[in-house]
Amino acid sequence: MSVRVQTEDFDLSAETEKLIGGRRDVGAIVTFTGKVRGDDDGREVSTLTLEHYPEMTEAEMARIEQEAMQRWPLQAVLMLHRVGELKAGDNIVLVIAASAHRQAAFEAASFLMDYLKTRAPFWKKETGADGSSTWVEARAEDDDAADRWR
Amino acid sequence: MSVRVQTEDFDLSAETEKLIGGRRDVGAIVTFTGKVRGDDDGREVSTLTLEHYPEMTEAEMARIEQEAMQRWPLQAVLMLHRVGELKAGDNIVLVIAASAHRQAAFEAASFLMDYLKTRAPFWKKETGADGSSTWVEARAEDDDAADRWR
Amino acid sequence: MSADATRRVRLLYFAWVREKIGLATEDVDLPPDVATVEALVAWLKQRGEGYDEAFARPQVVRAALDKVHVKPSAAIGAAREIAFFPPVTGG
Amino acid sequence: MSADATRRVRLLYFAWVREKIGLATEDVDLPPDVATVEALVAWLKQRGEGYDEAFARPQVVRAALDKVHVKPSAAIGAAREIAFFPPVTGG
Repeated sequence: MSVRVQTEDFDLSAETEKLIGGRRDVGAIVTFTGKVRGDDDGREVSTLTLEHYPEMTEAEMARIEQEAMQRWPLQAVLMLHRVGELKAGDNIVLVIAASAHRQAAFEAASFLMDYLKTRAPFWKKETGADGSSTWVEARAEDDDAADRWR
Repeated sequence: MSVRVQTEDFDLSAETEKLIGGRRDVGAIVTFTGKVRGDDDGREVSTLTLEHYPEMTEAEMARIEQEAMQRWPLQAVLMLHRVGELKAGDNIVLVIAASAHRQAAFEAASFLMDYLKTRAPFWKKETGADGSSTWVEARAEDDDAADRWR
Repeated sequence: MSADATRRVRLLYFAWVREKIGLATEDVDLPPDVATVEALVAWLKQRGEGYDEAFARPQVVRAALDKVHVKPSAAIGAAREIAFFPPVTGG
Repeated sequence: MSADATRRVRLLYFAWVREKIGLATEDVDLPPDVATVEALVAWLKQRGEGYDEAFARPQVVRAALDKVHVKPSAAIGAAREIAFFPPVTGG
């Protein structure tokens, strides 16, 4: 299992290969990539700034991974989150879950994202095309999604 | 939307980029990669041969994609299946679902795999380390998984 | 075409159905009384040992008419291509 | 350390909590009667307008003690680092 916070972009194939390349016991790999949308419910977004709480982010992501490893028979897990200034179309987050069978991989990846969205200390600030900035508000449906796993 | 049957391997990043590169309206991309495991419930697998029903596979995969597009707000979908002779660790299948939000992408990718597994006319033959061959049997749990979506 | 004329159709076999029958494809003249997929299976079973073995558990073998999944009770109708195969195992 | 001694802790603020307070981090001497996270919030609110604004809806602001999420009622105990931030919005 592995967690990372970085400013640089990531490559889906390279990260997957690094995580499970050469293994013969992995039958199913689910990846989730989150990207900056150019339009957030009608508001045009030119940049998105990701702030985080260094050390706590890694600690919290490690706790989330640990919980997933206890719930599902996973062979490998990666959570990678970018910080800093991003623009529309850029990658924000990558989650990879690998298992022998597909259901565990799908459920674990979905769980990891739900928990990441509600527990890992990241905050998004949107800057619109007009230059004005606003902090993205947490969504109740993200809490509901995380509550599914209790 | 896009379906493909091919003997060649595929690259996760290249396929994702080809499908949604440059788009600013995609917020969530879920990929599923299925791989040949070296061990199928205790039996060592040296090669896996994938047979299919040409034309029907593409037609059925297109119908499955169409159904997913009707059920979820998807911006792009890819289903790619390899045929021919594969070995342990090789890629078999790739599904990509892209949406504005993550839940649609997760559900659609999971649905696409469940339907692919029970409806697309592919058959697997395993050749063991001892040279003996056996057709893989369909699993009741795959039918159950597909039935979830009815 | 009169009601009791035979009609030529193409049959396709896949995976172990193909192996047991020993053919991947063949063209046959359908007798006029073979109107459904299950009637075709019964007719094929009498054509030889390989067919009989392939359809030993007819409920296990799946069928498609012109590349669309159908149930055993489906009418063959005007289909030109009829395929028989085991439950699929791709993905 | 006697029961009524002050104790130095580091406070961290993130996102709009940081912007309203105008500081990312500060070291403060915790009065002995400030034993819980919510007591600390009440104490901070009296330190100035920025703090008062940041904690205007105290139930919205989240807290962590030594990098672990806690509820407002949590005892500060021996924590060295106390962070306040809005609900998280990563992913």
